[in-house]
Amino acid sequence: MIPELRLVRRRLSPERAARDLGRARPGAIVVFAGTVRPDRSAQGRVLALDYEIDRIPARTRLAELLREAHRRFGVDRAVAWHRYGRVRVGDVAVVVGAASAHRDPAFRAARFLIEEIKRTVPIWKEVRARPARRPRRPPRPRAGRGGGSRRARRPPAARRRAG
Amino acid sequence: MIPELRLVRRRLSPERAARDLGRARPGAIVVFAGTVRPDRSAQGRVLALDYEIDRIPARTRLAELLREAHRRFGVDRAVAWHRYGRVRVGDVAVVVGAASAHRDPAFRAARFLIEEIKRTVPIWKEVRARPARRPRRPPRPRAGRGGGSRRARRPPAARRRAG
Amino acid sequence: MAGEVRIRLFATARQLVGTAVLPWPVPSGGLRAAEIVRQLAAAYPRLGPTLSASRFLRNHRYLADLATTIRPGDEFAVHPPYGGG
Amino acid sequence: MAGEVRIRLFATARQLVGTAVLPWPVPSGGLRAAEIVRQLAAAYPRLGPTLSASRFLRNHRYLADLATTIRPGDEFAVHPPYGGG
Repeated sequence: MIPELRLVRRRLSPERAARDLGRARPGAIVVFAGTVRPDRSAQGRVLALDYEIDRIPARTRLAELLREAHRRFGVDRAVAWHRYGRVRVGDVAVVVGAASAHRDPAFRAARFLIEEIKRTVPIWKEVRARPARRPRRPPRPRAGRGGGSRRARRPPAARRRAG
Repeated sequence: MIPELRLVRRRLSPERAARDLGRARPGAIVVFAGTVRPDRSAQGRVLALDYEIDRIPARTRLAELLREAHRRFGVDRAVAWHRYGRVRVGDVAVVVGAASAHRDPAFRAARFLIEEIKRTVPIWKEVRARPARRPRRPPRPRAGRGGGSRRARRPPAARRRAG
Repeated sequence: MAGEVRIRLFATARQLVGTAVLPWPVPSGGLRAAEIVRQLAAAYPRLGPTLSASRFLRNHRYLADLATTIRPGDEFAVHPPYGGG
Repeated sequence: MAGEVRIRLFATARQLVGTAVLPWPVPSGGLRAAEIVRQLAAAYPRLGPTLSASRFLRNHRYLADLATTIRPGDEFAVHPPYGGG
């Protein structure tokens, strides 16, 4: 059994949450994982997000949310885990989940936890991006290569800006 | 990558679904698992559920639901897995899940899939239970043993009925 | 030339009849689904309520109504209300 | 005797000021939170909009309003709108 509440630098595993929530033979398990998307941002292609937390009130608030999930939805078990520090594209930043005899409370508790974490827990993210590329010379089309040439056709990086 | 649609006798792993849905770097992953609860039924304590399916229309309908989940919620990936045959208490009978750029479509698609599976896919369950026990002699209280004696205090099994 | 329809029974329907597959004689031109259901209910009176709540399939496809003709060699499935998950 | 409050700045507040911790002189009797926020906005004019949208904490507890007195040795945290998940 791992803690319901985690604020950690290391990797989070939604698989682990699913396994752990299943231990109580609950009937219904819902797990949500939020991962860092390979988006484009104003600063360029997102490589990672740096998560900052105010640790003491963040823990206090997460504990309140877990108690509230138990109280309001009557779930048997709930988890709320969030990483801080650098989280790279594709990696899991947040995991919430709930286990209950029936599916409706489990779905609702999981949804409640993620919405309230975003809204009320002192966690912030800052984008780490690779600056958008600018052309040094006009792009040279390559014959006979479709999708694969998309990256090649993109203008080369403005490396000076990237520092 | 494992198939979106599975109707199988063997064990299902919500962990595996979570890992698999995460491969596409989606942003949001929701996994639901339904397990067999250790309930009491009219026939006694539930030991297992025997799931019966009508395989061809079940596959057809599940495939329709997956297409519908993609179409309606715009998710990147969805899974709908169900076991058939005997599924023992504590084991997972059904797993659904969805991966999407944002959390709302993933939650809604997962919820849609499990509701529609229950309502529209030709799967039935039959309870396998241990008949309720009847006393042969009055229970003998044991001094000084709390929680641990709960099983011992239960009346002995009606073994003739259980076969 | 007369023939047989293969009736497949599931869940409570299977339990009440005592078998999962029931060969059912039909004339060479077949029978409407409604008539097969009527004959089934007559042969197995306890099956009535289950049949009223069931969906029916011909060769693995749901029937929109019971006017469809079921012909010799066809499979006719009786689906009581579902209970997966 | 005068003293210092430890102002902790997060996210955009930290970025705009350029540091996560800012020692802030206060009189021995302390200052109301509203006054500290006013002084901060005066010292860092670009911080104004962020301060307007922020929540404030004294010793890790949210302030219901800005009438609370912040005393020497206290920690005063500035929380811009959250963005976890």
